[in-house]
Amino acid sequence: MSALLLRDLRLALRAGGGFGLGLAFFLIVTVMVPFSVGPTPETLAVIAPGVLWLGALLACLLSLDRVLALDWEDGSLDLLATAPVPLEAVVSIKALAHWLTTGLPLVLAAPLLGVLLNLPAPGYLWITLSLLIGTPALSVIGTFGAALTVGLKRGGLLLSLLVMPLYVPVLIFGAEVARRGASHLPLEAPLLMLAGLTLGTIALMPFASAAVLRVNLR
Amino acid sequence: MSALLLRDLRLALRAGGGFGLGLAFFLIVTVMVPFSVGPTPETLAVIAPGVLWLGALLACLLSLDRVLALDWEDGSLDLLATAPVPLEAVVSIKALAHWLTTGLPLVLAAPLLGVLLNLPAPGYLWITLSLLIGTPALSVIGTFGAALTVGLKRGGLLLSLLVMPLYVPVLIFGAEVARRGASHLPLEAPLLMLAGLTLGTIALMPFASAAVLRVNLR
Amino acid sequence: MPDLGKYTDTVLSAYGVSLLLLLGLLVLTLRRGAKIRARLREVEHRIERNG
Amino acid sequence: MSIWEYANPKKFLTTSERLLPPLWGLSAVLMLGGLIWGFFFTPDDYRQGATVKIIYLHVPAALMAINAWFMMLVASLIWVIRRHHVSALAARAAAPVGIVMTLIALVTGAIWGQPMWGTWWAWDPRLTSFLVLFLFYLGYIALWEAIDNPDTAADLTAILCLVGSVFAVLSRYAVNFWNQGLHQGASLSLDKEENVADVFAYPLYACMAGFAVFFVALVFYRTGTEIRARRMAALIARERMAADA
Amino acid sequence: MIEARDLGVSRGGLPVLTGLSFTLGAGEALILRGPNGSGKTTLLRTLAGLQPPLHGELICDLDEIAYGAHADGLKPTLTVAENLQFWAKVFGVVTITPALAALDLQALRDRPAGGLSAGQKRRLSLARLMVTGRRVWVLDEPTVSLDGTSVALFAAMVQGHLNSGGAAIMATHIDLGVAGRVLDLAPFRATSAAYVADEGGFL
Amino acid sequence: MIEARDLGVSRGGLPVLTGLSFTLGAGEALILRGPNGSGKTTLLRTLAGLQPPLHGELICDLDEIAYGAHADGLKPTLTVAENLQFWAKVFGVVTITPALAALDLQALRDRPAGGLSAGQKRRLSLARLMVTGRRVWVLDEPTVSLDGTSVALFAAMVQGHLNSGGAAIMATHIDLGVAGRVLDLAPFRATSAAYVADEGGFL
Ligand code: HEM
Ligand SMILES: Nc1ncnc2c1ncn2[C@@H]1O[C@H](COP(=O)(O)OP(=O)(O)OP(=O)(O)O)[C@@H](O)[C@H]1O
Ligand SMILES: Nc1ncnc2c1ncn2[C@@H]1O[C@H](COP(=O)(O)OP(=O)(O)OP(=O)(O)O)[C@@H](O)[C@H]1O
Ligand SMILES: [Mg+2]
Ligand SMILES: [Mg+2]
Repeated sequence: MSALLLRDLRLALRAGGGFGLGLAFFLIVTVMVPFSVGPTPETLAVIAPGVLWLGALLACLLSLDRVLALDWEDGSLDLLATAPVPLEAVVSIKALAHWLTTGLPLVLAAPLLGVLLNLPAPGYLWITLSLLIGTPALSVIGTFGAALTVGLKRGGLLLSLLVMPLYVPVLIFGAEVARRGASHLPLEAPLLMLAGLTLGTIALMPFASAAVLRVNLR
Repeated sequence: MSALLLRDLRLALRAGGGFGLGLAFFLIVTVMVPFSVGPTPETLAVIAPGVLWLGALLACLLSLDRVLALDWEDGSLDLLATAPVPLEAVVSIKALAHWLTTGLPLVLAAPLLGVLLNLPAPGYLWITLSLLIGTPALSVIGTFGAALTVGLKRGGLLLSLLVMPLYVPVLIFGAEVARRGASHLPLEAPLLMLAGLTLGTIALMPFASAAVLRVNLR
Repeated sequence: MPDLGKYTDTVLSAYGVSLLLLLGLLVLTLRRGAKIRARLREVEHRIERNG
Repeated sequence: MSIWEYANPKKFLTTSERLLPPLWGLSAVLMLGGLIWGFFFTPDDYRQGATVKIIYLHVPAALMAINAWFMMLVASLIWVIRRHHVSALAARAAAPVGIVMTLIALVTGAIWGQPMWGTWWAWDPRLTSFLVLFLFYLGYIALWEAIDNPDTAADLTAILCLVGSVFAVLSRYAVNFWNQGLHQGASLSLDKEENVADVFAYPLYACMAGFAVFFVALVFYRTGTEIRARRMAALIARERMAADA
Repeated sequence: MIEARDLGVSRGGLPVLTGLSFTLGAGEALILRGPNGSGKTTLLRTLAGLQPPLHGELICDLDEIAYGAHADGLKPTLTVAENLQFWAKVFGVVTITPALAALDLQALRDRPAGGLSAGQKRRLSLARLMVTGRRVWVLDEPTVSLDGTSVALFAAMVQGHLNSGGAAIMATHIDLGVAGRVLDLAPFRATSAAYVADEGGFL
Repeated sequence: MIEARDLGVSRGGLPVLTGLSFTLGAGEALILRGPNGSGKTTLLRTLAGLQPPLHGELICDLDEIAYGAHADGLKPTLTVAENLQFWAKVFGVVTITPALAALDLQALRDRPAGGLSAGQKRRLSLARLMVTGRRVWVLDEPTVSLDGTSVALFAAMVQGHLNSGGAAIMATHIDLGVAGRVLDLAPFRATSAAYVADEGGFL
């Protein structure tokens, strides 16, 4: 198992920036926002927590097609499926690797990018915390989407289409925590919901992902 | 040449929704914005033109990896390069096919999605017009990015990274037209710049794309 | 035709769009059904003839 | 004689062939009756004026949009557990009907919102969750279309439907939490106090029944079409195999 | 080690082979032959447990089987040694040295797999079998793109495996250099009658 | 139709072959042999104009060359006929019927290419050569995955092409069934001296 995790991390590093690219996309989306909505600082401050969450979500989403598709194309997935490891563990490890290479860097970068968007001072702690709690759910749900579309040539966009509605609750609670945090409002309720969502998906989604993957390998 | 265009369009249709998926992504990004920045109608009205442009740009960007990568993977691109058609024409046709299957549907959908974001009434005409003029440039520039990254396994994110900065001028002028239009300000200057950008890229980028593609095929 | 007052446009457009969507769905359904039915009959005949 | 007998495609076809004419007829009578009654023979509401007539389309469509998804969920479960092909095909057949119903609810709601709330669209929880439902339908249909092998497609879409249902409920909660609504409460609740007046209620019942029967008729018919398409593919494949051998 | 009784397999929803029975014991090699499209790949995928049989009985312990598909399953950015090491760890095997030696890959050990020629890649993916520790090898056209010397190396490797009590079932169109029972799949091609039995509901 | 004088080719920045000279005239077939990694693929890609030669002279008209790579270049969602038709249009050839006939693809004509077996795909990609109308065929391991019957079809197709004044240069490890001059690449393997000469600036 740890062999698989190590391999995936090494591949992400080796492939010229599996680490960096999600991050770079996050950066670019955040930078593009002032270009598109205009540079007024007040407007930016209002939308900053939301933009950071949306940017992180999109960066996650776009890196999902790496999770399983490469292993499918070169035949590794067939071989892994016949190896002595349960497929549930394989998809969990894949999600973990995705989180370590994409989610975690996003969490660390978010406060920095907040500066660009004029994020109000109390927001920094909460945007980081909400992303830290929420992004694992994004990786796990995304792995399910990747497993659904793995057999399809260029499933990329279909993958986004399938995964986006599943991301809605995470996004709502996550952004709500960040927004309330930025304006000093009470935020226990959404924070608890967010944590509950993450734990629930981590516990249950791997079974769905493995089931779907078995069908696709058939 | 028309054979290539027809084939690409047919593939886009056949692959289960090359047409629809860019559109679906656009829809989803637009829907996600209120979830992340909050539902206040006033805020949404201010950022609406910008969000629509950014959404259209992202939808374009995400479908870029279909432009050349599939043909590269299955070897068609090698064969096309040795076929009796200039590579400049091949990349132009590829960009055209991309625009027809992605850009055009986005243009048509933008006013509808404007409703969701509470876009002020005069904005509808200008968002459509600015997208109509601007999206061809996005396709042409994007094809250049696709040609640059075509040899790389999972170049998707790198592609976004390379193309995004190139999209900045188009985004700035396009969103400016839409924003000024939405608030009844004079907009001749950015409109002319946008049109100039599009014409310029259509005339010149195919040479750059073909040159880059030749290097990548080597 | 009842008097709809200032809401004439609203109500009529709501009915118009909805009926259009319903009819469109119905027509597409029936058309595809008829087409598949005809094609299936054709295939069945061909197979019967060829044994 | 068990209900599973209708899971046999041929049995299903003959049965639905017999049931369809009365179903079409009944749905036409109920729908046209209810709509005409509602449109021509009910008074205006004292607050909403003539716009109240939109309710006869809006509410039945909204209801059927949810029920269609529920039906797909049940059909998917039957496919996953008992592997009856007809059940998977019925789920496939219902999805486009469901998405059209969702669209009607959204469009009539938007048109209604313009005079009532002064805006086409507001991020009200009920409206928002309908939009999310629309996205789920979209993804579900796109997945069916994207996969060639019918059994693989049935399996994958069934699991998507199950997982999607859970997440649809979650997003309903999330959306409720996120924004207070403008939208009407349940006006046909058991609580007499908030119920719509009877003048509006009876034609509304007729329309709701009409939409429901129409939905059933459409799904029966479309399932039949899917079965025939599948049979045709099977026949052609067999023919080809015979030719190859 | 594998026993198939009246086995039927299908691909893309269509039956491909029916009525296939064979056994494979320890130390035996079974070579599948048959024209293009006769179902060799499909049968091997079924044996490897990647798809369920259509009907009939298949007795085999999935934990004994190592599958070698047509695709190589190599990561271009990892070196030859790293690629092998990974599979060794997954299957709990300690050392990759014998595997490297068996297919003469020592010289290429630190080259990224993406920079290998077609035949070198193939050799690497065959070396993977040695680090699975599995006793039944299920191989799809293993010697494609191999030159004569490499085919001989492969044959020696398979022979060694058989001598140590392993078994192998291999599909091929060309000579593998391995002695073994040949099973021609052509007579087992599924007829349309098999199809009727299977899709009974719709036909 | 092709003439190479003292040709050198490189792959991934390293010279692979040097000092290669040969000519190929109309009606001739040249068969490249050599162990794995000896540079066959690299040489063929150079001939097809996909990469420049390292040094030496290569006289060939790129408009005469049809390249058949190891990858098939097929669109899985298009049918066999549509795949061929596309290339026919690109090369301005009118009919695909002879191509279908030459490789016995008529029965598969309306099947999506994604649902073909390995050998059937290979046959389709070979049929593509017939609709290029080009006179020099440059083929990389053309008979991989083909069964005996299909190899014979391929040989007949190549022979027909040669008889009508075409030429073919093919890399292979196995018997192609086509008579032709054999060129062994092993003696031309580049030495470190070649590398020095080439990267002179740094060494
Ligand atoms: C795009 C906007 C809208 C959507 C998506 C929407 C959706 C819905 C839904 C889902 C229901 C629930 C049906 C049920 O649970 O029984 C409903 C019922 C209803 N809607 Fe809307 N609605 C929209 C706009 C409006 C507007 C603008 C009005 C009027 C001002 C309105 C008035 C009603 C009424 C009176 C009901 C019946 C309440 C009930 O029986 O539960 N809706 N709508
Ligand atoms: N992408 C690459 N990058 C770097 N080196 C490469 C690359 N591809 C091949 N090589 C090296 O170039 C040499 C020649 O490779 P080439 O593919 O031409 O051999 P080949 O004769 O076709 O072999 P085979 O019979 O195995 O196909 C080999 O030593 C190989 O390791
Ligand atoms: N993905 C697929 N979908 C539908 N049918 C397929 C698919 N793959 C293969 N087939 C069909 O199934 C049959 C068996 O294919 P299979 O790949 O098992 O043949 P094979 O014996 O391995 O042939 P080859 O020697 O060419 O590799 C063929 O007729 C083929 O056309
Ligand atoms: Mg095969
Ligand atoms: Mg080679």
